[in-house]
Amino acid sequence: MIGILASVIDGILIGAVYGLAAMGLTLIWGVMNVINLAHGAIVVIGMFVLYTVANMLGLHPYGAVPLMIVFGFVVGIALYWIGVHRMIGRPELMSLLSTFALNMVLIGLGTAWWTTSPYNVQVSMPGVSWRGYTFTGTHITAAALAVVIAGLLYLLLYHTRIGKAVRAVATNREAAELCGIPTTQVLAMAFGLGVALAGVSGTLIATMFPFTVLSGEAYQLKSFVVTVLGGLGNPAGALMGGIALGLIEGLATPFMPLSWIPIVEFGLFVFCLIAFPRGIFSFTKA
Amino acid sequence: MSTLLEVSRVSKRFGGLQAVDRLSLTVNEGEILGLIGPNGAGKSTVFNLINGVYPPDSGKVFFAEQDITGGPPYRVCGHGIARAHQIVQPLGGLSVLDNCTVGACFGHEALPLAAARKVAREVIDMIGLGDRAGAPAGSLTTAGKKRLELARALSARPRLLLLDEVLAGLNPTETEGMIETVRKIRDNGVAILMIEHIMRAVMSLSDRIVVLNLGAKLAEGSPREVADNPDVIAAYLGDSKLLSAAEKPA
Amino acid sequence: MWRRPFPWFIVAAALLYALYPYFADDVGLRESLLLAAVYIILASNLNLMIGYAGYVNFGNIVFFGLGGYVCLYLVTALQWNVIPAALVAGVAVSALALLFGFGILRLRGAFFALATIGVNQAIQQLVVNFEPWGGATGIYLSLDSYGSLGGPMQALWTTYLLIVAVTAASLLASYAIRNSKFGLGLLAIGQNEDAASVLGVPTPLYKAMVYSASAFLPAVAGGLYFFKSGIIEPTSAFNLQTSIEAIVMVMLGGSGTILGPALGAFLYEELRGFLLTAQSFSQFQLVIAGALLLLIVQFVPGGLLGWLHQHWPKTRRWLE
Amino acid sequence: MTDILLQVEALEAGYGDVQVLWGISLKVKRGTMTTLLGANGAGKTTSLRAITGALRPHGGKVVFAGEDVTWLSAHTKAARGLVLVPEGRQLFSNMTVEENLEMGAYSHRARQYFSRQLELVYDMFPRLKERRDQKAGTFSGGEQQMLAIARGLMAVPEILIIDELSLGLAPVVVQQLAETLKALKAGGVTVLLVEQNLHLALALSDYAYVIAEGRSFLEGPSPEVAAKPEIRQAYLGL
Repeated sequence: MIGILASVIDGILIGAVYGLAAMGLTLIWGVMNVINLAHGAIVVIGMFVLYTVANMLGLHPYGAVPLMIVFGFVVGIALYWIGVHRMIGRPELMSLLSTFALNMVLIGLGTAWWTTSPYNVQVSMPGVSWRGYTFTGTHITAAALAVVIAGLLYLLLYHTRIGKAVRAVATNREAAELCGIPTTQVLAMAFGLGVALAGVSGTLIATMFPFTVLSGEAYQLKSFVVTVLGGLGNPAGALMGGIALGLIEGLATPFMPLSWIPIVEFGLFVFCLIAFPRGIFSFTKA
Repeated sequence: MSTLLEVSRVSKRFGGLQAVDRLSLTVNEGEILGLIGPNGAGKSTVFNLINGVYPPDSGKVFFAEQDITGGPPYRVCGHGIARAHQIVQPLGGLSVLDNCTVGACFGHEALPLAAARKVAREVIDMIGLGDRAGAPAGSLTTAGKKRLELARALSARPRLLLLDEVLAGLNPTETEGMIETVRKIRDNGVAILMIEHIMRAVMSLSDRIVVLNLGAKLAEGSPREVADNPDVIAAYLGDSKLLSAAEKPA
Repeated sequence: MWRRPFPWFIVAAALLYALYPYFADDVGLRESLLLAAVYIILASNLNLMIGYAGYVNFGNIVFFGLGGYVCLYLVTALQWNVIPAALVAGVAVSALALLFGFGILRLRGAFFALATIGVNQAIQQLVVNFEPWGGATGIYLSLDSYGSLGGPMQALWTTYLLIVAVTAASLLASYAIRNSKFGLGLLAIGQNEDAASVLGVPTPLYKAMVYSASAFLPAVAGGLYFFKSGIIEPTSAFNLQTSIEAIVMVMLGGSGTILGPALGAFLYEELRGFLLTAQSFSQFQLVIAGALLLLIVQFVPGGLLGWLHQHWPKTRRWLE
Repeated sequence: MTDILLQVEALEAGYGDVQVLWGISLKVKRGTMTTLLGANGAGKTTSLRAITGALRPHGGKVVFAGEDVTWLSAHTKAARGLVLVPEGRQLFSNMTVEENLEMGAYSHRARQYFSRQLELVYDMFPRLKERRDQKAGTFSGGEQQMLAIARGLMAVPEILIIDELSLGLAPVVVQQLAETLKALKAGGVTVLLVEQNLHLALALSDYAYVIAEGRSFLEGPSPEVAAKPEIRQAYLGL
């Protein structure tokens, strides 16, 4: 019984990081109706930023977190102008293909540079022991940082001018334009923000698990599951969806072979898409 | 004259807005019924309820004595109701002929491809688009697209045609041409239910008019009766009592 | 349909494609043409979804992989001949797709596209855990399995010819559908689904039907291809990357046209072959494919044929 | 400085391929209230959207404060003081009253007057001040229209363009809003008003333009226009 509880708690810790990744995806969807299929590649960028900072530059691993936020923001704005801007207002399928093309380019560059062999970054954080079960330090730290970053996003969106402008554009782009808000710049910024969130979640994941250039795909699919659970376009729902997914994974782990977990996830994903196209935790978006 | 379409006490609510409120109306064989009313009166919603784009919250729609309430649109179309939209929706990548062939293939008579193409060709000629048959629908002018919208609906060989502001966006000469076309269609035995803002046209075309305000029927009658109805005038021109209120010193 | 020159042109091209490496007795050429043919099959059938009905199926490779599995299972476990096995695989996968189609095609646009990724990944994982199909290691063919086709060497030629036949069938099917009532309905859905429904097109049925139709020949081809390879395992059978490349091919050649996807597939495959052999490019194959897709989507959404048709409208008549 | 603040010449516009405006011309003098009248579908809303840049015109010219602003983006025009209160309010429904007002004052110019304008609109609409932390989406129609006008005022408009002031509002609310407009005019704000209620619009305004089927139909000082029989023709086609 305690074993299951421990597994669930660990699942929730990891789930918070999934939630952070999904927040990036859902923010972009909510503001500009674009499903970012380069999401996985961006998560991978975050992983390799950690590798560069910790193993190559020899800095403290968690120094990669603020660095990735800034770097991700800049990369995101660049990607917006390269692959997304011309897709705004065009059929969704076009933006899907366009962001997927960005994904191919990024993964291709990554493969050329890093190959597809696994990387691992050793992060030493003391764990917490409880009744014979040890909760890994990196998991606890990652979850804590994920919650802090989610909180910062909340502060940004609800208590700064620019954040409010992002929400205004998401609600009604034309009205925002009529208020004097330069909506195109706001879109670029929101894309940057979404990319920064996805990237930093990759950094946190890499503190916990080994990774390869191709790891992004699995996490991208998890983000989709989370987003669909939480409701597309809803950042608060994404965090809850992430924790829910982590919980499901944690709950399932003691009962079935590890290789069955993805089937449960994808089954859940397709089922939720069809049954709850607005998400289980969705708040109505006016 | 027998009843073709009967809309019986239908209602539809969107969130806080009662878009259509217990509306009843009938269209007889071979007549033109005009549906008018101020902005937001719920006219297009009535069309959507008739052709099954969404189901009504309550009430029924009967067509040729069959219950067709709630669609789906392709089934309603199969019964013999075709619709021309206010916002033209050409299948832009397909040719004018193909657009109309779609109408004929999947319409009331569900013709096979070759027969459908023939019907489409006839309708296109009648509507006056004959020389553009091979052109992509997206390349037509506004007036051309409006005509195509109508031609496509007609290709389905409907018994009832729903026309949603087919005159909007046309210049006066084009408007005249379109009015003649609509009259010709009626003379061929197709009943028409039309929403139109251009009063000149509604008044001259309609056999009867139903006036809608805030989702409910405000008046019904011949064009003359409707135009002289004080409620109708108030709904269109505004309540003159507000005038005195506004003129009171602040 | 045989009264027009186009189908005869397809048949002639297929004969040439099939016989040239045979008479030239060039195994290397045959292998490269075979791969291109497989891609033409994938792209051409995917085009029924993307180009005709306007639905992007990111998980289209699932049909190919499942077809391969069903076929190889029939060949190894039940000792079937490969030809009936591949056909049965096609029918089975197509029937499954019809069932699935009614479910996931309730989703529109991006939601549908996301769900197709989910379907592919879920089935891949399911197969990984499915012991009768060898789980993660897959199914191997013993050399005996080629006996019925006159030994391994002869079997390679036979499967090549069969795959070329499936390729021709794909193009002919694409042509036949394009010129049918069904095809017209699909094109209407692709242009504007709501308008199509108002015009009387039974959209749910047609969407499920095209989803199912686009599964049949890729599944047959999957059976033949993996029979030829002698091995099938989940990673190569359900490779999402290949799925996406098929989309690039469709877009490159011109979605919605009949020859465009085939042309795109052939060009893409040749380009990739060139990039893989050229030392300096081999690592950047994915980058180049991605950049190509990005450029097409942003600047020439009609692809090669779309671009031709736009600039020389007369080409529309003979280059469909 | 000329006393004509806004001048529109032969404006043409539409949606996609449907042309709605076939040549609208009008002038608005500084400090006056001008109204744009016409039947449903005559092109009033389209005119306002094309003037303010929410819709890209096909042709014609918009001159604002002596400068040709035809092709500027909507947010640039708004920042210069050409402000539209759009039809149907278009509030940021899941944001609070105060956030909506803050967004109204987004431009650099408006930001400088933020506290002054906030005080002004709260004075004018005490109801908004009471409910400043409430989400705009929960408001009644009349309150939403107040908020929409208030949000427009936050932009420190040179000219405030209001589309369909009374649409869907109860008569008593319309009267209140009419008082507000009078107060605004008295305070020196230039207003261009589109209003379905002919009598109300003519009573409030100094000068009126009537458009029909996308073209200028007639114009004149409001009392004169009110007396013309053609007005019924423009509305009812008789």
